[in-house]
Amino acid sequence: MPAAGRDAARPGTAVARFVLLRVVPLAIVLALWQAVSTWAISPVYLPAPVSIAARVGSWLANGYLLHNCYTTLEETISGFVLGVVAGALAGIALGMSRWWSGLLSPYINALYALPKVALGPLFILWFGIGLSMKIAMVGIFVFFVVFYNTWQGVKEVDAKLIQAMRLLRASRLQMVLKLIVPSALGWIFVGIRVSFPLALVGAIVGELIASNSGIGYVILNAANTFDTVGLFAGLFAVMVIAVVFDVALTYVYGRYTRRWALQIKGVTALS
Amino acid sequence: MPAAGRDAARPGTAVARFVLLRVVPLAIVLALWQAVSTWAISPVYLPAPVSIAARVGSWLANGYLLHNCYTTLEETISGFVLGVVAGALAGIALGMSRWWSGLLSPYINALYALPKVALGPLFILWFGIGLSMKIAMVGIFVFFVVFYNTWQGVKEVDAKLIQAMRLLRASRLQMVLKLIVPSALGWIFVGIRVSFPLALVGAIVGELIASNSGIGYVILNAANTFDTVGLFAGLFAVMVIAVVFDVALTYVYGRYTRRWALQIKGVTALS
Amino acid sequence: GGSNDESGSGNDGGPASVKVVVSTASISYAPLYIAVKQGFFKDQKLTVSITTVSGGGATVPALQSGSAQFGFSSVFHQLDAVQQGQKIVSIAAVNTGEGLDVVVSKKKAAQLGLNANSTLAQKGQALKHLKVGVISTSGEPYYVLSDLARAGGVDPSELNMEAVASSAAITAMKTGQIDAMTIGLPVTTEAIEQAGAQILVSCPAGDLPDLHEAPTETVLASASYVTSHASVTSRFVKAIGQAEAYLKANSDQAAETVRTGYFAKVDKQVFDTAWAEIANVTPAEPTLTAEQLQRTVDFVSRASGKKVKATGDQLLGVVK
Amino acid sequence: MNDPTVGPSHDGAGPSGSAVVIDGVSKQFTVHGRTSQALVDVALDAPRGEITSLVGPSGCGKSTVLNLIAGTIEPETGSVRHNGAPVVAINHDVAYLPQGDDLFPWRTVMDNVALPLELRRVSRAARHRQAREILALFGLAGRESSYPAQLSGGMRKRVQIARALLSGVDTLLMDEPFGALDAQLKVRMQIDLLERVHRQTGNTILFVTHDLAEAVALGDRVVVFSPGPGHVIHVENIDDLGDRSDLLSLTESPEFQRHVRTLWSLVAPELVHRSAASGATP
Amino acid sequence: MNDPTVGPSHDGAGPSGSAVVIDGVSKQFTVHGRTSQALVDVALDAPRGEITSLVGPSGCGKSTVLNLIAGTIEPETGSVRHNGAPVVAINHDVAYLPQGDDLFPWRTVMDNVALPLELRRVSRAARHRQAREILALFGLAGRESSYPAQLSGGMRKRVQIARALLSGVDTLLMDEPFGALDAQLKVRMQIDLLERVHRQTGNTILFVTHDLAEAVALGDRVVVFSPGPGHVIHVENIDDLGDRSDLLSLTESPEFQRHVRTLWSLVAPELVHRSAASGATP
Ligand SMILES: Nc1ncnc2c1ncn2[C@@H]1O[C@H](COP(=O)(O)OP(=O)(O)OP(=O)(O)O)[C@@H](O)[C@H]1O
Ligand SMILES: Nc1ncnc2c1ncn2[C@@H]1O[C@H](COP(=O)(O)OP(=O)(O)OP(=O)(O)O)[C@@H](O)[C@H]1O
Ligand SMILES: [Mg+2]
Ligand SMILES: [Mg+2]
Repeated sequence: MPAAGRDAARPGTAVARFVLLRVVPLAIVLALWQAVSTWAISPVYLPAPVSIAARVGSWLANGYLLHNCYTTLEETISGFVLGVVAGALAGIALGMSRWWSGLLSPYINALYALPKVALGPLFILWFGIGLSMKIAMVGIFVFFVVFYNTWQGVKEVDAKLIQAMRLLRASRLQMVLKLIVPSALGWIFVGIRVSFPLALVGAIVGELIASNSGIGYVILNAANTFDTVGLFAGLFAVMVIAVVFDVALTYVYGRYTRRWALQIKGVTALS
Repeated sequence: MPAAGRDAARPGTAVARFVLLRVVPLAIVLALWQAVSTWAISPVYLPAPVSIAARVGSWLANGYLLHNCYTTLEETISGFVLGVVAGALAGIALGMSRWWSGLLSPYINALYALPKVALGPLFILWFGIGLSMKIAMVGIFVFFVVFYNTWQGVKEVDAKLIQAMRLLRASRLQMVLKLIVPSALGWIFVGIRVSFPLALVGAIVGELIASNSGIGYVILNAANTFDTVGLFAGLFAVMVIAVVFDVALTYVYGRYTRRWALQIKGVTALS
Repeated sequence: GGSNDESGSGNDGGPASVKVVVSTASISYAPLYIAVKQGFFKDQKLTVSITTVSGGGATVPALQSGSAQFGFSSVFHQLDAVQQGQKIVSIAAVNTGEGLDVVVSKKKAAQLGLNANSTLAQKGQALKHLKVGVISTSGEPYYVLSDLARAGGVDPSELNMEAVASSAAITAMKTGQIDAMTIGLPVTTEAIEQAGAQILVSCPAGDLPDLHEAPTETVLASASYVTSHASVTSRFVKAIGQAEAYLKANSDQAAETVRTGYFAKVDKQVFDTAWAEIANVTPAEPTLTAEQLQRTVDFVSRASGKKVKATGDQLLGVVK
Repeated sequence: MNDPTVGPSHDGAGPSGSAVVIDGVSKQFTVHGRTSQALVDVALDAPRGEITSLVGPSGCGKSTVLNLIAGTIEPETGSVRHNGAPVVAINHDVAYLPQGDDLFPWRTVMDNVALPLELRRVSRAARHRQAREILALFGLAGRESSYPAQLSGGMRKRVQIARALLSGVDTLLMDEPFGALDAQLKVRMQIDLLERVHRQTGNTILFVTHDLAEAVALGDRVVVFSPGPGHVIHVENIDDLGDRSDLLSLTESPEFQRHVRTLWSLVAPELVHRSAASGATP
Repeated sequence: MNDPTVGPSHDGAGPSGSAVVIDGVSKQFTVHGRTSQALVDVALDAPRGEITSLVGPSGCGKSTVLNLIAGTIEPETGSVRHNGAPVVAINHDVAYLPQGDDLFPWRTVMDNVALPLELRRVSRAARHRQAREILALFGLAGRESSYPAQLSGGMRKRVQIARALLSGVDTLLMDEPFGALDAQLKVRMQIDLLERVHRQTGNTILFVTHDLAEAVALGDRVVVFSPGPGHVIHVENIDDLGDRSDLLSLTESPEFQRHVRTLWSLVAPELVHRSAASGATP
């Protein structure tokens, strides 16, 4: 009596699954929202999805949304890449040296805890009001999260494997490239995952400090004129960017780890 | 020829270590800063540590600082506890159910990416301008970070141990309490570590949205009256709170894990 | 959210405590600060607590949700809210005439040949060459700038505005990132003091005639609160009225009260300069009329080039 | 878990018949999209209350068979039944001692061993008493509060065995339980397994070993696997050894040595000429 | 790493003398503030180019001795010298095959085995050739692109051994290398170890085993440990066995059996009466 195959990849199943897991719940959420904003909450505070969709449509049509998304994405991606690289490097460096981590960790923590919004003037002084200021803001938002995750990831590298590498006379660079990075990848992944939306927030905070385009600018303008529909259209754009990135990232990471962990995971997963 | 003991706990060593690792570098940083703000950057942007210290002193003396710290701490801690508990629970729940995580993860991601600063009006509408609004703000800042870390932590639980628990007929609750939480503790720890400073930032953002006391209010007031020294004194208070918490948290977590992992770690640590 | 009934006890003329939100800590709201410090609220058996919120966008929901009973904010914000169907009314005038200055860096002014004798048209024309820092590129500052631009025959769409946070504006000007700014007092005053700026247009001094006698900053409340708590409302307005009268009568004393009580860290000279302008636009009494408010509405429709879907009537809350 | 529509009576073997029945089982693993056959058409019968040894070269699928019985993996074809019911999910009615380390690193030795009792909500005092007793028996008295990382390899294995023995179920799957133990300890634990676990309680035991003498000394039957892909080539019934309690003299009996020789000839034909002379380190 | 002030000549043993000299070594571990003595006053000598077997009951400190030589832990007292120099930090001049699993889970079998060459920057083609060769020898041909999680227990151990053998250093520390292998494979790999690694290259090997026959069959000397706390109770010199290359007939020689009997009497006195009859599963 063969046990039923789990999740057989029959054609049709995938479509049915997609409908069940994505289309139906989304439809329910949107319907509920429409109902709430029609009957419960004034649309000034929570506009109906229909009107947001209309606004997004018209802003897409006249190029306003894409233009501003482009600005924000440019800031976000540059700062994000910078922050991830710097955060991962710093996390690895401090994870590998107890001396440096002992020395620096309180300063890093103190800097992390600074509310960046309050540092607007310093940011302008150092980076101007243009692109570089927003990139710096994004980079700082991203840096710390990636840093702390990577740091812990390095600390959690299997001691047996460290020992094996050291006995094999691995150089520090080899240690990093061949043991620490692959081993801490799960941690770095979460650092990246958690920090991308923060990167968007960072770009928007930067735009609130000074801007003449970008999603933050769109949101600010809308908020200032009680244009809640516009505000939500801006927020919607942020959400779409974040979700697209998250789905892509999770997919890529999942594919990578599945290669060497699939069998045992598939066998004993919690669900 | 006995090898030199590493880090012998001689009396005096600890003091020397403290001076070398903490006092000297701090003195250097402060001296540099004083020099920079005296000669390089106008104190309007970066006031000298001496004047900040003087302000902190006078604000401590007249109770202004403690009063406002108390407000912010009250908001921070309440929201933090809420966010950590909710985030950890949600992370565990989604980590344990592929179905729920598949269903909910895009929505969670979308909500996470919302710039909370832009949601001020909605927050006021839902939570008023008092304590609960700030607690909600803090909770939301904390929730997501703890959530994502816990979620990944659950996914990384050793499949062999899951299998062992399942064969032993562990209930879902036992699975959570006796396997998942202890195993994902490193992840939850980083979630907590990364989110506490965010909790402070959340409280301050909440106070920027609406407040009549708190560090955010102090900062806002100082910024509005071009009182850079006051601004930095406020930032200093935030830093102190964050660093104290981080040191305490790291200490407690280190003590816990050292119990069962010390020997092998001490032996093969990277540094 | 909070509850409208928190102060219900005061509706019979008895003691009441009210929450007031201010959309920013601005000298414009001097009457409020004076009323607190001089005990005018206490005289009316009102206990007032002030909360600073982030802008007009936060004032309206605070009133709407009952978290606060009165708000000090701009009519322009109210207008936006009312057009969105919010039942928010102005019950007292706080500034009549625009309280914004447009300042320009001296260097840029010299380059453009602007001086004290330049006409409004020349100044408006100069906007074409200026990057102007504003809190927001829509709403109040936009109206002011576009009004000025029109005076100079410049199309408002040609304005080169940069949205900057008010705390960052001075730095932005100092470092040459912006050439001019129109941001609330005392930021512009501080810019003159610190960032080498000079006044281009001073609305408080009446440089923009369109805004003459038009209320710009008012006390807001939700329409329902005004009707359900007529007594508290009228006592509140009365106290504000006393404060405004006091300000007109004892300007120096009033200035000192406000400065030491709320703006102690601001440079005294800067404060005094700003104060002089604010005193200009603070009315002698808070009474508002639909006609006055209509002036503001007209100004907005002219400046924005759009038909405003609200009237002075709708903005006015009748205080008994 | 158990299929309610299929009672034990449909099994073809009575309650005192087979505890585990594997029939026509094939199992393949997919590695990089290429499937490799681990087991093909495996049939196996483990009578209730008896010890079945599984032997065969490394990689022939012994652990895979135990995994199938434990329900942690599923076969492509064929059926796996335990106590009369098909195994379709995790099988809670077996205690499984896997080949690798599966101790909980953050739990002390005591808490690792007592875990099965803890999960069954046995009182703290009672479970500690039981755990302490079995730990003493395994030479781990005084190590109750150590953590796994502080133990030697053989100690860890003993803790694992101790935990499996406290599972409180009637079928034990053990994957090379004594492989990491020194000769002396091994004999002690083998005797203990026979006595305490098997004879006193009547448990069914399936155990994998690469020590052919051990397979004969402990097993009521020895199932011999051959690789490429894994299948059963022989079942040796060990029913002529008489009393097993004296393991040491047992190994000297001619029947014992004959059995061992047969197994050697099956798993390592080229080494068979010496299996008579040695081959037994129970 | 090596102390430059202490040349090999100070060692008391010439270059063809001892590769490893341990003298007066004590080691204790602190568990919950309580220290427990793992080794006390251990002296040990591993002649260059020879195989030294370490045997003793579980927990007596065999792995600890290897760890000391590898420099992953430090003794409280006494000295550990390798190739004439004191071991004060990680000892890069040994290849260490620890008792537990230390494969890199995200690397394929090929990349795990070739790792030592990769770290020495051997070209990709050359290292793959070497790895492929040794994998084939160990019966793992065709599994090069599997990941460790996809291997059986014995396969993983073989991968680990293969990796250790590619380390390119002259001293090998092996902690129960063949414990998880079936009889046939074990003999094949033992022969291979003797031939390829030892006789052809003259490497020094220290290896831990709980199989006394294996200890005698492979070792030039067998060091016997006793627990509580760990110390050396006997060193058995195995110099009368003649040619070892025929491992199988070796075990039948009376000298071999005498050695094994001696060891049995040391590690398990109560079992000694049967050590003559069996005891050898090389
Ligand atoms: N999760 C898995 N993914 C892919 N292949 C697997 C997996 N588990 C086992 N295999 C393969 O199945 C075959 C049988 O493995 P199994 O572990 O059952 O062998 P074994 O008989 O227990 O060997 P050993 O004595 O070495 O433990 C091997 O070829 C192995 O590579
Ligand atoms: N990291 C450690 N922390 C605490 N105690 C340890 C540690 N490593 C080893 N020990 C203790 O030292 C003693 C010797 O351990 P070791 O691993 O050397 O034994 P062994 O002879 O290799 O045993 P086995 O044959 O079981 O592998 C044991 O009592 C063990 O508990
Ligand atoms: Mg196996
Ligand atoms: Mg050991």
